[in-house]
Amino acid sequence: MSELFEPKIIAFVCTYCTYAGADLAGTSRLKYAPNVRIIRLPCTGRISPMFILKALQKGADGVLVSGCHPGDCHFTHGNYHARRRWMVFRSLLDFMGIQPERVIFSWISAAEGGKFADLINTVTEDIRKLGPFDQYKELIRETEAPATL
Amino acid sequence: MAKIGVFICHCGENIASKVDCTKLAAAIGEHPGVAVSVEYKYFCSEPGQESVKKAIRDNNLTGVIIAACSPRMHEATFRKVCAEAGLNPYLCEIANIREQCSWVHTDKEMATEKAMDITRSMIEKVKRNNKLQPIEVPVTRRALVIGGGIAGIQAALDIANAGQEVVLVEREPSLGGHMSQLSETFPTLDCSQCIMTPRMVEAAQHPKIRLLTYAEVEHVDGFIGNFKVKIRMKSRYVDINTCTGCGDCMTKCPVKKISSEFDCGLGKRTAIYTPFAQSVPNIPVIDKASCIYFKNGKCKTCMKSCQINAINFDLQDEFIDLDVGAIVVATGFQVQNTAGYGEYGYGKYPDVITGLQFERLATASGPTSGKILRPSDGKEPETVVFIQCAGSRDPSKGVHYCSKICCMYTAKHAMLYAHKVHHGKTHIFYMDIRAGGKGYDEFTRRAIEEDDASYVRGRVSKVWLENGKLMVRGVDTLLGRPVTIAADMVVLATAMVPQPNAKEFAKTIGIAYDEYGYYNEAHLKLRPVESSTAGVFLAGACQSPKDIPDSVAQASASASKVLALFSKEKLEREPVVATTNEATCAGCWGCVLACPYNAIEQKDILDRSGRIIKRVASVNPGLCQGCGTCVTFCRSNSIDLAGFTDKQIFAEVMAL
Amino acid sequence: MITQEKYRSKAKKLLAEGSVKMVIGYSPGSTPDRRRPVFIRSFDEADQLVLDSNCIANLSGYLVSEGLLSDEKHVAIFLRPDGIRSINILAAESQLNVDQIIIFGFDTNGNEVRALTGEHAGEFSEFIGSIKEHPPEKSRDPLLYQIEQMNPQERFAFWKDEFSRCIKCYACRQACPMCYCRRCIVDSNQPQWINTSSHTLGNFEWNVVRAFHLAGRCVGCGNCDRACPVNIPLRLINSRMAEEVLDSFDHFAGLNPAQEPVLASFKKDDSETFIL
Amino acid sequence: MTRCLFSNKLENCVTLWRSAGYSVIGPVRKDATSSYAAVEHAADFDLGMVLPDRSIKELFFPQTEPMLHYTIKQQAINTEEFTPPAGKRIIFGVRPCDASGLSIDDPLFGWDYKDEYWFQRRNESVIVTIACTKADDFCLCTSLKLAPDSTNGSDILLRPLENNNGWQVEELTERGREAFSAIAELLQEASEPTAPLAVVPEMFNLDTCVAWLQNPENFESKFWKDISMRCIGCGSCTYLCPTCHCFDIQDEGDTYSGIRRKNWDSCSFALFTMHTSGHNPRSTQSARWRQRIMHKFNYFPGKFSVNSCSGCGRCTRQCPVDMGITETLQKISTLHP
Repeated sequence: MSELFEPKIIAFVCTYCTYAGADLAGTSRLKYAPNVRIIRLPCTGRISPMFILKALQKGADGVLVSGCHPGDCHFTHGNYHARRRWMVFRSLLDFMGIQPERVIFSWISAAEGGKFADLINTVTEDIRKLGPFDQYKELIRETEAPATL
Repeated sequence: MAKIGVFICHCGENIASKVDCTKLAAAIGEHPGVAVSVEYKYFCSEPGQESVKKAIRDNNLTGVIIAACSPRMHEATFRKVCAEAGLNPYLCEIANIREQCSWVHTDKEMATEKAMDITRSMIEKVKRNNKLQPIEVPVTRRALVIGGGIAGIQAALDIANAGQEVVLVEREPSLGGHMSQLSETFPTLDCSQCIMTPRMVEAAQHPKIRLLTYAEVEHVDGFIGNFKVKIRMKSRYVDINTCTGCGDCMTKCPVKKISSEFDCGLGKRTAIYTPFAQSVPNIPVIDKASCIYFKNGKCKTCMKSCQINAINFDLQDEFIDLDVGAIVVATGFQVQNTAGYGEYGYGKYPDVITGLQFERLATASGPTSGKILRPSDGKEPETVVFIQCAGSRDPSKGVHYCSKICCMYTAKHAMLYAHKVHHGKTHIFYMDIRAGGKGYDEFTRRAIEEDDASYVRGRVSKVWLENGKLMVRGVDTLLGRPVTIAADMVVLATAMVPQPNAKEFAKTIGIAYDEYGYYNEAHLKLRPVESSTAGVFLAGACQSPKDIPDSVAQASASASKVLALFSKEKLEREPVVATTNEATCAGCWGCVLACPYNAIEQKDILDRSGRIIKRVASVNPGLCQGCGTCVTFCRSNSIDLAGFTDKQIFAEVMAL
Repeated sequence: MITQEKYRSKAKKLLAEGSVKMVIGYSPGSTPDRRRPVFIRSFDEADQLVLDSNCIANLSGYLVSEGLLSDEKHVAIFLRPDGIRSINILAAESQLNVDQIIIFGFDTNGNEVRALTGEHAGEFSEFIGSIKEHPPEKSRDPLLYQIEQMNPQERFAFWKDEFSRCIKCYACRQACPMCYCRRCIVDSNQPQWINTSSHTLGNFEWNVVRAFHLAGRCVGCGNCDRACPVNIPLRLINSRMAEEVLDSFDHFAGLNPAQEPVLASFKKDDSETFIL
Repeated sequence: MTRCLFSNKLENCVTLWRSAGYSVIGPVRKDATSSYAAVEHAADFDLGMVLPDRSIKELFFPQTEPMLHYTIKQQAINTEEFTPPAGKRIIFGVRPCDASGLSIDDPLFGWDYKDEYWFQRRNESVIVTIACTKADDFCLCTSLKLAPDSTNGSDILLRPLENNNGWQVEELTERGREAFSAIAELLQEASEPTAPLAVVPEMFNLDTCVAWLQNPENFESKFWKDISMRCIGCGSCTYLCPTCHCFDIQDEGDTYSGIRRKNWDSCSFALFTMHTSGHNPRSTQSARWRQRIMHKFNYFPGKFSVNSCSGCGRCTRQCPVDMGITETLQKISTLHP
């Protein structure tokens, strides 16, 4: 029996909603998979597509991006801007051959600790099924290899 | 070289039971740049805090990581600890290994792994933290209130009564707004003028209020605590300081047949006029478009009639520049133009009128001295049909929303009519009766039960004239059949819509608005009286349809926000603000568009001779709220956000 | 030839009367089928101008060369419809003032060249709107369909292969009228978001980020694609992004000089079916 | 009678070379581009093209080359160097201009510090050049005092036979002789005539150009601005050039470890000479183009007595705005020195 694949997932979240939702999951003592590493940003508007690329470069098998529900943004419309960028970036990644299942977007409010825990579990499970992102890791390995010719 | 101190908190058993803190401290001790890596039972306790301070001093630490509970718990605590130990408080970061690690995981090994990652990532961030200083913004303790209706007056009085200066600007010749046009007010049926006029006078005479009527805000610059406002004083052609308000000029004016705006066209006024008898100030203005002198260069009858020579046809508009610290926007609403409802015959049949016109008919000081008379022949109508939602909740007419006040005022109209015309009959076509509010539902019940208002649930399809009667064709959806009522008068409960120039005016003051032109609050639920721009507050129907109690409540809320702002000489703000790199900015202004707070301005870079070399974006730290939306937009990476810089986030990711 | 003569004499007239300081156009190149950009400053040089179906390059990028328009004088330029769209975007992004630009608009069909009606960018808005509504037939690259048919692994492999060739010469960026930044993000090294080395990872990051920066701004002029010395089909990525912003936000880049940049604006009811 | 290699023996050659421990490289067309790349079979060669899109230089000086690997632990940094790949190789079907390019860069890489990455590959590579019978509008070797059958930089020169069925073999160096001794059994003595060489017209008088460039007064000439106005500052000419050799050292890595790499760089880029202060001594594209021409035909020959151009014409052939060395030198040759 092969060992269970533990995917590496990096999450970028806004501090006002999703980070607070993750805290709520903690104070409610909900249990979820330990595969996600969270980076806290002030707002989804601050989350650059560049972050996603760097997460992949660090060997992430999946990336999660999450913030306040539309209309609830602490900064009134940072998340509306983010939504447009994600729409475009997501379709770009798809066109480049990066499965949309590896880059997940969600709205999680400060009250949705349960949703946060559930989502982490689902995403971890989904990415575990997809397997490691070998194709990208091959690119990373290539950068570490000596010249061939 | 960085000397980072990492303080790993057990939080009793809360962390230590799921994260092997000893192992964590040992692993973190190996991390590049870490000088101290220690664990302790409760770092938030007094001895815990002291040990952090001591470590900072003894090791000359350049940054501190507290690996403990969420930053939302104790970030402020430990920043203060750092400051007390002589370290800039912004060189402290929290690694959240409780809420987001020990509390949510069961496998100790994996939780420890995760805690290591979280801590390492924060170490790499804190290495790149900058010594930030809180931003101090001086506050000019003077408020500008725009709009002299009930909301504006209330806000102005509340602020002034607390001892702060207020400048109250009204664009019409008199204070009063829409409320001064009303007859009685629901749900108590007290006379609008009776409760309004004392407030108007109080505002005008208040030593802390500077009243500027017939004036408009031309330009607003600056930011919270420091607005610079330019106000245009429209010329009245009457010297406001000499005029005694005797009214001789109005009596003598030969142009008497101008349709009165205040009376909604039901009454007449002269070319030199005050909008209504109780105007505040009671000083007339000359309507340049109707005045014979301005048209033909001859007349000046008013000037001759004025015994104190207060009239001067050469007066010009003047401009006043003001420094204010806060702005209350209370610019109100307007009644929707009913011309869009051709089927109701408004404009075609004189006896089809709006609700506001009905108010004028019902007012004792109105054109009919309070008698309900038909505009066409001055006869008393015996059957009146009221049509609710004549505009509101009608997407086909562009108004999706409920105007909120129409159900109540229509019930009031039916009652007023019943009280004045005892044999009269009222029919009210309605979609729903929305009577939420203190005493409101009881009020509509009274209209039905005591004043015999006949409510018909359904829409009206057509109004036409037949044998001197207005035939109202509608449907009674409860009975499921069409009805036709022969009426003597039809009253339309027209929608409340934003002022015609609402959107342009929002741009002038720099606040956000919705698709209709209603001004947006910073947060619909939690910050309902603040606009999206810091230091600008909202009151009354400029934000959304409101009745008098709501408008007054919001005005007082705005006033309290202003007073809170004025309670200190300087504002202190978190230094999480964006800055631009002027050398690399390409001047595409995407950030200007993306900024929710209008905090980014265009700045000219000049050479020594004053010639513009290039234009770049520049962030006003007084306005910036630190969301970072601009940073992400910038293609050339020419904006960064203090506290969440590109370098910091990059390092956080690269440490994972 | 008729169009060429028409514009030659118009160029001469404008230069002679001093109403433009320069005409940016095409002149014969080093082989019979090559055309090279030329900058005509006096009317006696105007006979160098040629206009035929080989005039393909989008010249609008030259307008934002440092200092060219800062004297507020007028410049005339030969532009195809995509070039006019570029001008509109540059104007919307405050990189130039359209009033300073006299457009010699043209389009080709096979070997036939026809002049477009209008002189200033704003006058072409209706025409550009008609391109949005009725895109030319067969304008979609067949390779796009092929790539869409692939599964993600195959697509990734396809692009990996393409990008492995990239030599990071940045010809795509330099040839693009939209790449006017004073400092490109790839040249920003604190932090170094995009690996500058031309290993496949660095190449992948570069090309993805460039495509994202062009989303909603690319007009599909093909300058990058033609400039690429190793023939990476960059047009495919950019046209896929153009389709995306058109489908999602009804945004057709360069419709008029006042168009709001698609990624600096939003609608509250923008689609979000993909967000959990 | 001369020694000839016939095309039908080429596959056997490849097999023999490979079994003798050589890796075999040659012009290959893959996807939309052509370059010198490793092959397993003679059929993989594309010997019909004028010359590959990409020059031979990347086989000796790759576009990105890892130099060392570093790791950081606490305050200590450990490094470990990469060495260039070892192993003999035969590069077959090289164009004379590409081979010349290698010999042009030899003194540069060996001048003060001997670049081990370059020389190890040079010492282990056998350059088997085929003289050109075809040229296109962009070829300009003759203008650079080279020819379609120049032997600079080559270990073997092959002259195509008239019937296009093989080549006359001319062994130029010991390394070449050694490589061809491995296939001696496949070579035949024959007296077939060779095909006529490609005709490459001379486009300008190089001496006139060099004289103009050497005149200090011309450094500030308006000519530079006029000729380079349409230059968009991309690096394709420098990156495709067989002799351009500028590089940059980059560290790529994270908190814990990283790699120092040697990457191509280009004098066409504004960033190339940008100072940390923001000042750029070559602030305009015309200054950058002038530098490229001056470097190739004035400074480089001043130091190494050879022009830094072998006349392959790739700069013009691939230029997105149809510029290049040919046009510039043609125009200079018409100017007064």
